[in-house]
Amino acid sequence: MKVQEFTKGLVKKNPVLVLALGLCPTLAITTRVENALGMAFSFAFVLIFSNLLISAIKGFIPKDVRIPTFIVIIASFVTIIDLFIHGYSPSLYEQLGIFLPLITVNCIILGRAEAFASKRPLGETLLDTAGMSAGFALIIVLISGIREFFGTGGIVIFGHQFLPFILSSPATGMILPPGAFLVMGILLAMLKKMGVV
Amino acid sequence: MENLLSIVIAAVFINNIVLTKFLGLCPFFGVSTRVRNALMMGLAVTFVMSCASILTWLIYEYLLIPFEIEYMRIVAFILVIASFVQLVEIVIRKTLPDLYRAFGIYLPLITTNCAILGVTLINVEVESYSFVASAVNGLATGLGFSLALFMMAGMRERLEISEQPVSFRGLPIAFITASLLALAFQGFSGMVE
Amino acid sequence: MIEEIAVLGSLGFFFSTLLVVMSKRFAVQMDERVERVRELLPGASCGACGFGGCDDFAEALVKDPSLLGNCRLMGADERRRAGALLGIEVKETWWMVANVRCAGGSKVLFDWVGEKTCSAASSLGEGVLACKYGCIGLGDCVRACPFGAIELRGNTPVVDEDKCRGCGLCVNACPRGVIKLIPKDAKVIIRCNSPEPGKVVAAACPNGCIACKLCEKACQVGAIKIENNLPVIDQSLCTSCGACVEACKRKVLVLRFPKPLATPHAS
Amino acid sequence: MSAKPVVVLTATCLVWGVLLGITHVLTKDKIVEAERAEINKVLSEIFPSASFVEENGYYRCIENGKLVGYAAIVEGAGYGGKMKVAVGIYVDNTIRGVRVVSHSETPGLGSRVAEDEFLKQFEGKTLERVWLKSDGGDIDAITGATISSRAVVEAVRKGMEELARRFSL
Repeated sequence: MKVQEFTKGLVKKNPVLVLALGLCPTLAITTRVENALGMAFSFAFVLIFSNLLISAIKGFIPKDVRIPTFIVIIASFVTIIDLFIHGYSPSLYEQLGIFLPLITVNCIILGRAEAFASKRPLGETLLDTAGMSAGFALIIVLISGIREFFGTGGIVIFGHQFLPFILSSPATGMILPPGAFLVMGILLAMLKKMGVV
Repeated sequence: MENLLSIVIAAVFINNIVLTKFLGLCPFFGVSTRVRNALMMGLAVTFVMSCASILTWLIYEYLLIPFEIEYMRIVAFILVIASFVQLVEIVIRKTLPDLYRAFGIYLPLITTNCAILGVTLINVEVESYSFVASAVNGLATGLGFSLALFMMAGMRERLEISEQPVSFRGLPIAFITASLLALAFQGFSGMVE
Repeated sequence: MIEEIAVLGSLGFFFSTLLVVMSKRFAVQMDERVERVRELLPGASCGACGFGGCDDFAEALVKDPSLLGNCRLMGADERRRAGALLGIEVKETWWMVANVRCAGGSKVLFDWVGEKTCSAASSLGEGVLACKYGCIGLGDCVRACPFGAIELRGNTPVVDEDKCRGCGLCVNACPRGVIKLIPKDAKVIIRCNSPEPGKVVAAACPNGCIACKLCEKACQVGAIKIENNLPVIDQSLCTSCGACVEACKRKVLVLRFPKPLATPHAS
Repeated sequence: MSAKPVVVLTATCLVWGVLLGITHVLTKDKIVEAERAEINKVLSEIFPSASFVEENGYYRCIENGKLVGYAAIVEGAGYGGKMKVAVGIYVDNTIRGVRVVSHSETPGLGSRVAEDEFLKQFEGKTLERVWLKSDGGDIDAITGATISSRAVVEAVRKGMEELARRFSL
């Protein structure tokens, strides 16, 4: 049963595709694969540590202040990662922009904290959050790959070229909001057709 | 001081928080199946957004800046928003029970609504508005959110009873509708200086 | 360094005291019996009990326990536990279940390309079918049922009687009144909804009742009468012998329990 | 009135206040350093071998000991939102170079104002010539992105006026 806790986050209970959570960052920062990697890393850091802490001290939190306490813990982890990214890679900080602080209210984190971490033991929470962040990372890298390739013609990660610029006039619409919704819609439909979702 | 009208038009149409800034998508897709629910959610979000904008601006101006701990804005703002939403829920449940029953279930949802924290951060950080401007921006963004939610709900109700491929039913078709809506709203961009 | 602690600490302290004080001052005296009763209710808020959902119904129940019978959706033991909680003795009542009074098969006048709902299809002129009272089969009843008790087979709805709780939402959803609630122990049911005279029904649909009165003659106990061109069955007289079902050439009548049922003792 | 909730939330806030304070101290100078590095990178594109002395937001550019020019980073309002432009001028108030530091213009359209081909036109111009061709100046806007082009022009003008006033050129 233990491993299943991890793998369910990847596909069967993928936070974005199945639970339809965390849509805001998924659509907003997936204009470049580099951003997606940065977001995936910081998201995983916050999700795993905050849920672990919540699961550890879930016994002591009285009902009246449950949500404010959870949120202070999550927000503090986000502030820590925010400061570190601001200090160590300003370009990524510029790209992620407002969506870095918004990890605090990312529906997945508080959702998992409320639904899972505040009820289940530490070990399971670790597996669950690791699975969830892996699932989240998987989907946002996939979407940003599609959008960047079609939107700018090629994929550039940390400076070096992955796919050659074969598209002479790229569909810049892909990088704009309508393109984001469209890619997500078609992707969900395909996955539904393949019976994955 | 930014002229207020241009803020309102910008917040509702041009950079509509849902369709161009991608904030508040989880409730946007979750609640937009019924027009009645959408209106209720829109009202609740507009109310909380305006109050939150005022509260957070005051805290930023008179607590964070004097102590030079602006970086703490995330923790301070979200603590204020979460407590404020919980307070509203407690007060409404006692004083207006039927209003509470009408949109009670949406209140806890609002705390995790990215749009609320998003607006408060935009007010103080990205746009650095004055007090009145950020209050007006909070209200206008709430109206923008409700407008997008309302239109989406109208369309999705019609979609439910129209013919569409099986694999597109539900969320996929909702996303494609949202993409068309975003395309339409993009026509507004560049309208205000 | 101290500023962070001071500001965050004071914010936390201020809001937590505010929350505790407010939750005390604005505590809603929920009668805990209402809450316990609410848990026993199915929670579908279908409105069949005549209240605005299970929350209203729970509050009303605590004030007047005899309303318990109104809720058809409760399981037998939940009803007994709720009765015990409210201090009344619970009588088991036979339930109602939905019955689709149309076998389909009416000629189709035109191909409907508009919105796929029965109410839309039946609003244009006299509706899509030659028979003005027949089921259109676009599933308004299926969408209305909170328990998924009705499915469309071909384009005629079929009721799954275990899931059906007789809440009546499908009856209101059907624009042509094809669905009626019948007692669960009804022995013979009819599958036509058209009060038109025989000639009109014969022209429109092969399975419709043309009021030929064969069933009336076949029944020894006189349990079946033709009223308004449709058979009406008195379920208490009927011994479910099936004579009328054989007599009917158009298979309008259906025997629900082929082997004769011991007369039900309404305890 | 049970004080447990009050204690718990305040304690959490205090604990996290301490932890955040520590992280802030650790990263504070790193952030300032990173920001200065960003600015130096941009300005050195305009004055390749100069060093920069900051005077509350405005920079003197010194090349091997000699004052060569001034530079400033100005904020403008583009088509998609805020835009930061760096302006470098010689001592004689003619433009040495212009760079777009950050912008949120529509990719593929407005974003072309950040390319050299558009920015090259500013070099060597004086304040009076810095207008769009359609407004009587020497800068021709990028087709289809007039709002973005005008935003850059206005930002450059604002920068030059500020520098002129501050260093009384």
